[in-house]
Amino acid sequence: MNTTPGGNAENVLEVKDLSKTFHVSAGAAGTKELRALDGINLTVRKGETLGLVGESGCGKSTLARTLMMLEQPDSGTVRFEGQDPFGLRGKELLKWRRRVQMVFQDPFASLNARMTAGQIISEPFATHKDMHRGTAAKTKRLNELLDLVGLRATDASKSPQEFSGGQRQRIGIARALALDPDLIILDEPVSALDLSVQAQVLNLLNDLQRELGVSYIFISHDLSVVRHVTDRVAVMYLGRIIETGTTEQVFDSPLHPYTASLMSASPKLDPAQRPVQRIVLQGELPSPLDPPSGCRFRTRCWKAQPICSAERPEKMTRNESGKIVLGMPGVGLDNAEHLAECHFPVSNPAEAGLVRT
Amino acid sequence: MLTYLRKRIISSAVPLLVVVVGVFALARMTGNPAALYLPLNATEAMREDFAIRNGLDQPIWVQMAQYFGGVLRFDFGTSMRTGESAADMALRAFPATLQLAGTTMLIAIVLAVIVGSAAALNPNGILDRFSSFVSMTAASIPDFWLAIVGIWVFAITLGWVPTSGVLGAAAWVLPVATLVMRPFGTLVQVVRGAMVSSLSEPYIKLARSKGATQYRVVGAHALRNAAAPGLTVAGDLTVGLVNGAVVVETIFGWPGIGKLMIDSILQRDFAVLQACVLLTAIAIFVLNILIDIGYALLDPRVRPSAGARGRRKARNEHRGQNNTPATTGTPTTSAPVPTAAIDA
Amino acid sequence: MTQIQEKPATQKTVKANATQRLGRPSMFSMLLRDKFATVAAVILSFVILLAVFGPVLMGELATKQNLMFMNKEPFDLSNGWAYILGSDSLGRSMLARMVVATQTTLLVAVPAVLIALLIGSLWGVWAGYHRGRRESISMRIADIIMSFPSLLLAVVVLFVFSPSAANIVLILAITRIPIYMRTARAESAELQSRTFVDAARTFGTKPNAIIARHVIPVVTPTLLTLATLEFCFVMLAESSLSFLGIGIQPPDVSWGLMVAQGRQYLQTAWWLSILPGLAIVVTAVAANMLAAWMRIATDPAQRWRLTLDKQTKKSLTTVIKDTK
Amino acid sequence: MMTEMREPTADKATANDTVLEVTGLDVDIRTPRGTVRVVSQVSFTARRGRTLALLGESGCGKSMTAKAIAGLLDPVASVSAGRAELNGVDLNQMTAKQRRAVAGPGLGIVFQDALTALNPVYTIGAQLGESFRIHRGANKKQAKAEAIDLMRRVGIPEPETRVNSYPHQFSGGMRQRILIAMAVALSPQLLIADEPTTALDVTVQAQIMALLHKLRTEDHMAVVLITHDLAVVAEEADEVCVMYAGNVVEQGPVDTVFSNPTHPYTKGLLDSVPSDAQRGEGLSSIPGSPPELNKIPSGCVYQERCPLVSAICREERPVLRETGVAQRAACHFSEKVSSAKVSTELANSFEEENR
Repeated sequence: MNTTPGGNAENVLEVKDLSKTFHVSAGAAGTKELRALDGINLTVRKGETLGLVGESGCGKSTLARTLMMLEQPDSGTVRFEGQDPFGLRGKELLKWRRRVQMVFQDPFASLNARMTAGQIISEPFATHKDMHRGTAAKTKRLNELLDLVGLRATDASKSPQEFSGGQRQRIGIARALALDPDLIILDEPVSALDLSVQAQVLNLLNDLQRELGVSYIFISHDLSVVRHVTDRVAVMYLGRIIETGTTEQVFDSPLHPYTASLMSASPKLDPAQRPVQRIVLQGELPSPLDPPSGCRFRTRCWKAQPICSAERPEKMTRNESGKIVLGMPGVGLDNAEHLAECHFPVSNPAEAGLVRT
Repeated sequence: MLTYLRKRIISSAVPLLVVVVGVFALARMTGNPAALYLPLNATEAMREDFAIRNGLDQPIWVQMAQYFGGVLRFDFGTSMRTGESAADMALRAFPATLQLAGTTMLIAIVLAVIVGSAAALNPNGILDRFSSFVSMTAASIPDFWLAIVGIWVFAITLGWVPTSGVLGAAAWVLPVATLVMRPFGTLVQVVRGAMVSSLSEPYIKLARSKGATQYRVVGAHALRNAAAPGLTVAGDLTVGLVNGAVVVETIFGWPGIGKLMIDSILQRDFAVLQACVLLTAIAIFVLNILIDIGYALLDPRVRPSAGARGRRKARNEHRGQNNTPATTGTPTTSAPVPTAAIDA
Repeated sequence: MTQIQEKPATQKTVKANATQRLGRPSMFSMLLRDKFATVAAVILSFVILLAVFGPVLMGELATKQNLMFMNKEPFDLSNGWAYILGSDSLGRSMLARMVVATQTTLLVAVPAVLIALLIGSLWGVWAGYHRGRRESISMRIADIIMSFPSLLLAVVVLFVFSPSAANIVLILAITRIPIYMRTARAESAELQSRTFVDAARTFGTKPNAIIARHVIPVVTPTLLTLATLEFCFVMLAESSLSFLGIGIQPPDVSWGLMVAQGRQYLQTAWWLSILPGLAIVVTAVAANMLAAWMRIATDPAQRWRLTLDKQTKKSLTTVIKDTK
Repeated sequence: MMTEMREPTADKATANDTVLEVTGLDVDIRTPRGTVRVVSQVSFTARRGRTLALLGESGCGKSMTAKAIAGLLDPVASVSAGRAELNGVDLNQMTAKQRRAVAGPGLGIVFQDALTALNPVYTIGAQLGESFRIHRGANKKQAKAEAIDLMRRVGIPEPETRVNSYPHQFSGGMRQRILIAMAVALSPQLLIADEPTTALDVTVQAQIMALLHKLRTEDHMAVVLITHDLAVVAEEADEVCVMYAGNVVEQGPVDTVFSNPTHPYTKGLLDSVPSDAQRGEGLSSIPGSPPELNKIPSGCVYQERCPLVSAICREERPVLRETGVAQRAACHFSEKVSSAKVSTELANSFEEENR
């Protein structure tokens, strides 16, 4: 499935060089710059689930909030089915809002305890009055949504405290579906849930995608969940996307050393999947207030060379025969599926001790 | 630390200036005080002369410029009533109020910390009920009525203490007792609340896991964390104390700055009024700075290295938490039973 | 063996829980549960009735001077029910004057609290929600007002603009606005960062709609509780002003004024000061207790305490006792 | 930088290296609505140099069990039955003074969320040194020196300067190292780690797990690891106790239990973990959610969610009985569990019926 460069009917969302800087006051020295997003490039295809993986502080949530227009980016473009939402105002903006919705991590904090489940799910209709005119239409739609997420019509009058974590997350999902969106951003949707309930919600999300054809951006730090749910994956580190590709490519033969260390570090239930040698990164995540020059991972990378601190690495990929192809500036590599930003990428999985030979 | 101090002085100098200018303008609007000081049959000429002598004939902003010019040279103008320099009168009266307020706050803080901590340690115990009862009554009794009842009982019927004046320790008992009720009532609830919340924090479990004795857990770990919110509220209460002082000084004839201010208002003695207001405002301004420094000492998170935002955030958190006046729970339902996690 | 030790108490409260699920237990039933709050509510309603109907009933009794009855002892029925509380230095009935004073005191305290509540809360919620410069400027203004003793400010202002009831209400309201503003700001700032508010933003809800739907319902109970507490504080402030001679001016009468006038007769006629003062204290304590009850009744996390019937309350106190 | 994968210590468990013996532990919580049993008849043994995992979802009583052993229960909770013998001495019978004497030298505990577990107003040096001041009467200077050694031992860079910093000046990973340092300060025989890495990222988690492993072998401590993460148990623990609604439903060596589970709940959990095998299709999920602790049914605690439920399960609560080599489970039909791919087919039918 190749993607032709430039706007493409097949892409729900295209993000080019998106950057966002926060000004943080740091003691007496006035304010300091925190580059939360530093040139993000991202595409989401119709009906696809794109995974967004990274540790805390890498900017996943800031990216989600910016895509939902809760934060104003400094530079870069966002194309939503060819339309730039940041240029819209008033009515037009409101119309666009229906097409992208969000599900939040904490099932307890994302629902207002003083409203009933029915009111919470139909809250979006209060702002989009033209969607379902009249109470009859609203109740019909409400019952549809409750059924879609596996809740009963009688649950509408209950208040959030009377539901379990899993059920509350279903209410959050129903609210996100209320305006019939094309894209839903799932910000760590199952991280706060217990294992047994997690599986139920993941199945629900899967069924909804098959039934409604909605695309997902699935943000998570839990690699086993991402591996199970996503079609493509983007790995973030300190505000930059350092590797993207299909889930198999990124999980089984990672190009970037950081991705390799992530795959190796996470504990595995199945002994066969455990790495021969586990890569344990030294040191701590550098502070985003003054990120390392050149490649941001160089301070913790075991393959770092002087060039890594001098220049920011170009995008590169691995061609069919497994050889590393370096993208020269200007030579577009956009048609390649599996990309990473590194001067000395991981040549093959065995090198990172990933595969038990 | 210095940059932090410099910033702090600038940011609270503004309220000081506003208050002084405000009072200056307001006082001038009460019309011409000549009627008070000159005999009724004073001729027009005498009124003219009085106005010129006191510079009242100038337009208001000229008077203000003259006044503030004088202030820079520590000349606060002279009292129309006694002819003395306003600054001397204010400075002479100030120590009396300072001592009164100081002793009262000291007693209030010490008692509040002891009673508050004890109340937090055994919820619904006698001390807990006593402290919520005291803070309830303290917030409900007007201090002037309390003073009068005090005089009626202790001075008149029992005759243990003089009805007014400053001489001898006995003279201090009633004024301080009247003044201490309100700050103690509020502070004891704040300390109790802060202790209850800090005792439920995980670092208390950590301290216990190291085998620390109850004394060390409460004294070193819990109390130190409860001190910061207490300090913020103590600051606000001291400002409130000046209110109380005005009334108490009037009743007990205490030669404080509060009484001087009321007298100078009633007799429209502008210079003295402004001097008193300026002195009180400066005192409160200095007090706020001391509280901020004390706060930074107590809670390292708000130290300059934590950045101004951290500092304001931490302080607002505490102020937001504790600024509702005397939180008075009725004795029976105030017990902080932790709602069990399994509450259906 | 069954897992939980069923005690008769729990069966009864299971029924109580059932009512809870049908809809919140009515405020009234919760009021009756707490005997302190019931007493407080009765006293306050009596005071309000007195304020509304009192002056009409008393007619001119409060102002009729009767030189025969100067400084009469209270509680001696010989000279008729009008002098049950004794008489003042001009022979006027204390009972009648105190009833008329109730109206003046409430006419000052209630509007002052309402004005301060309205302005302070809306300003605080608005500042808390939008944060940034608007919040810091509003907080600086609040600090200015709070950084100066309110009584002195009132004294200065009232002296400049003759001390009429309207002026007193205005000055008392202005000096108490920061109290509501601080609480409203703190709560609104915390609420605006909550996830369910973010959710509302994602489907395009306007800030004012968010404030109305999510912030105000949460902030209102806390502010109402604060207002009841403030009513007591403002009443005390008014009586202090009257005591200092700059509050209510004769021929009007207020409890504070009566205490001031009775001061010189303390040796001979103690009741002139003590009785009106007592009226202030009783009303203030009632307001305080009602505020304490409201704090619990309006807080969903604490509300269960008020739904317990006597039986469970006994087991609650045993739970507390042996936690020591 | 690359560390060899740890093989679980397979040496035979000898009697004399039993550090902690817990038998029939019951913990009750008093609420205004009656007393609720949150831990019921829990028994296990922690041996020197080995890690025992208490595995279960939230609300299963694993943390409550740990707090009961460490004597850190909230006032409303209390141990109502059972013994917890540390080196032969029953902790539950100890007086407060004896308890304090053993807290530190005998038993250490690592909490989950380092941000709230460290006292924000004291320096790290003071808090690390506190154990030495309490138990060894060290003065301020000695305590600080000990603190610096401890910081170096757990891998905190430049300990000499950072000893005077405050908790909010450290990252999540560093704070967790400080908590671990505090727990092992007086090299206790038993270390209880309550979800030590749940709040941490994957790469930092690997560092902390490696550190815990190093310290366990160096001081040959017995470790009780509380967690809900099956993968962490698979890699770090030697034995496991699977807990559900306050009861131990299965226990035994990790490899045996995970490769051949004999309780439907363990089986259901293992199948709920998204692993490579079922990429894309639906996960076999356990229907419903854990019961609230004051509504635990009589009979088997898992009956409401179990695909094998039948009449006997509703009346009689199964007792832990031998179901494999050193493996025990509390189920009337444990032999039926390991044969079929139990949770998927029956679970779906179960879900239809209860929808």
